[in-house]
Amino acid sequence: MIDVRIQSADFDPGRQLKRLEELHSGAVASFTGAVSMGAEIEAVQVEHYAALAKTELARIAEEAQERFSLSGVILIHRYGSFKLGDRLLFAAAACADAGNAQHACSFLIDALRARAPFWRKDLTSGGAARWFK
Amino acid sequence: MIDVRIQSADFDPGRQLKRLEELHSGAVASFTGAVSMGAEIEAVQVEHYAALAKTELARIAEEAQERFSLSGVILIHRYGSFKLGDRLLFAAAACADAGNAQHACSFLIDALRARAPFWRKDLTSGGAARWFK
Amino acid sequence: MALGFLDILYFGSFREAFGRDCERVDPPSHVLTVADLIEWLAVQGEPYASVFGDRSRVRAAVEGVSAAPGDSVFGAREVALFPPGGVL
Amino acid sequence: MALGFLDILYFGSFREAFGRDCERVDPPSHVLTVADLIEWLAVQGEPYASVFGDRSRVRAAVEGVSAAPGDSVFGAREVALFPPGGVL
Repeated sequence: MIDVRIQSADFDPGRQLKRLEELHSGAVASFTGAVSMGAEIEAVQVEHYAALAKTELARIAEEAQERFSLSGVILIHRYGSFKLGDRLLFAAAACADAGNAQHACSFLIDALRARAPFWRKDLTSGGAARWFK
Repeated sequence: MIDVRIQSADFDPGRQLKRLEELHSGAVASFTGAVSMGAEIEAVQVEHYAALAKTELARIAEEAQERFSLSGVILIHRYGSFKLGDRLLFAAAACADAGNAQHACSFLIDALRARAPFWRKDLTSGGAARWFK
Repeated sequence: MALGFLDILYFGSFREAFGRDCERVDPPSHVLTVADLIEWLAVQGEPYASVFGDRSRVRAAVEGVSAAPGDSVFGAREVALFPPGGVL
Repeated sequence: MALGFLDILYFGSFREAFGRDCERVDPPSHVLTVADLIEWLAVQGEPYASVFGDRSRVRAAVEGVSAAPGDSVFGAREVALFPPGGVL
């Protein structure tokens, strides 16, 4: 099972975990990334390249599934406007092997960071805007 | 925040994730281990050494928090009787750094496997019983 | 042989630097790869020179598929150029 | 000097092999460490010899705290002996 979603709407990590648990593979590893405190960030804007995001995230999920023998992969990446605490992305993997589930989850996050065509702009409380990283 | 629980009751991974998300650290990594399909397992029994489990799991959580600068750690380990799909354990970490959250989660699982005083006995559909590993 | 018109899409800080999200260009016939295209754009004055000055900070996609510097743009109708992304 | 009575707790396959979850023993005075205790038990016939035959498969805790082979059992009232655990 592979499910890749690119959306502005929020999602429920618990519900996504449940979908993977229902595969009865044994191990489910997940990662949720959100807008964190600190650095005086008031708001975050994320733009994306929709056509490329779709193909690239699907590729990343397929690579992970093959490489780590996963029974399930879920990737969710949001775009739009965010504030403190808002979820930005979610990656999760189900596998018979506990180590593989975790390695897959790390692979998914590393791949998203390196290849996902999403650009984040932070708006500080001082009114300044700066591109992330 | 450190929360370590040793219980026979089930738990809700989504609810636990939410508790860590509310720390607004940015990254939350989790792992859920359950009784998986295959190997003709009909039921699983897990016994534990309560006094040692309490001290050892608390130590593991503290080590992870210190080593990976975590803002939150949750460890839940169940004992008792289980069937296919039942959750056995849960580990999750919240951190400002995405990589650290994931490394902490792997550390927690590796440490549980090496040090948690829980013993699992598998009862096969053929009526045989065997100690796990 | 000319490539003909090519739409270039910009994202992230590139979009901001150019003040637009796309432009139609007509590159000369020696522009055959992603690297050639960037090379050619970089000599079109500012803000091109600044934006494309550090080639290691330029990513590309051809017809919506991720592309390396050596990949062909010959016959392509749409090439996207953008900085490295990531929200974490 | 004798240690006096010592309660030994067994878990997992050890409990099953011994058919009980604890026993009270009175080890000789030369038993000062976890390793000494296992050594002494291993020569008490079967099933001790079999259960403790492979020392690398024996873990211990003294008074509810994880203990290494060299750790003292002197004065302890309770020592647990068990195989490696783990449910995954």
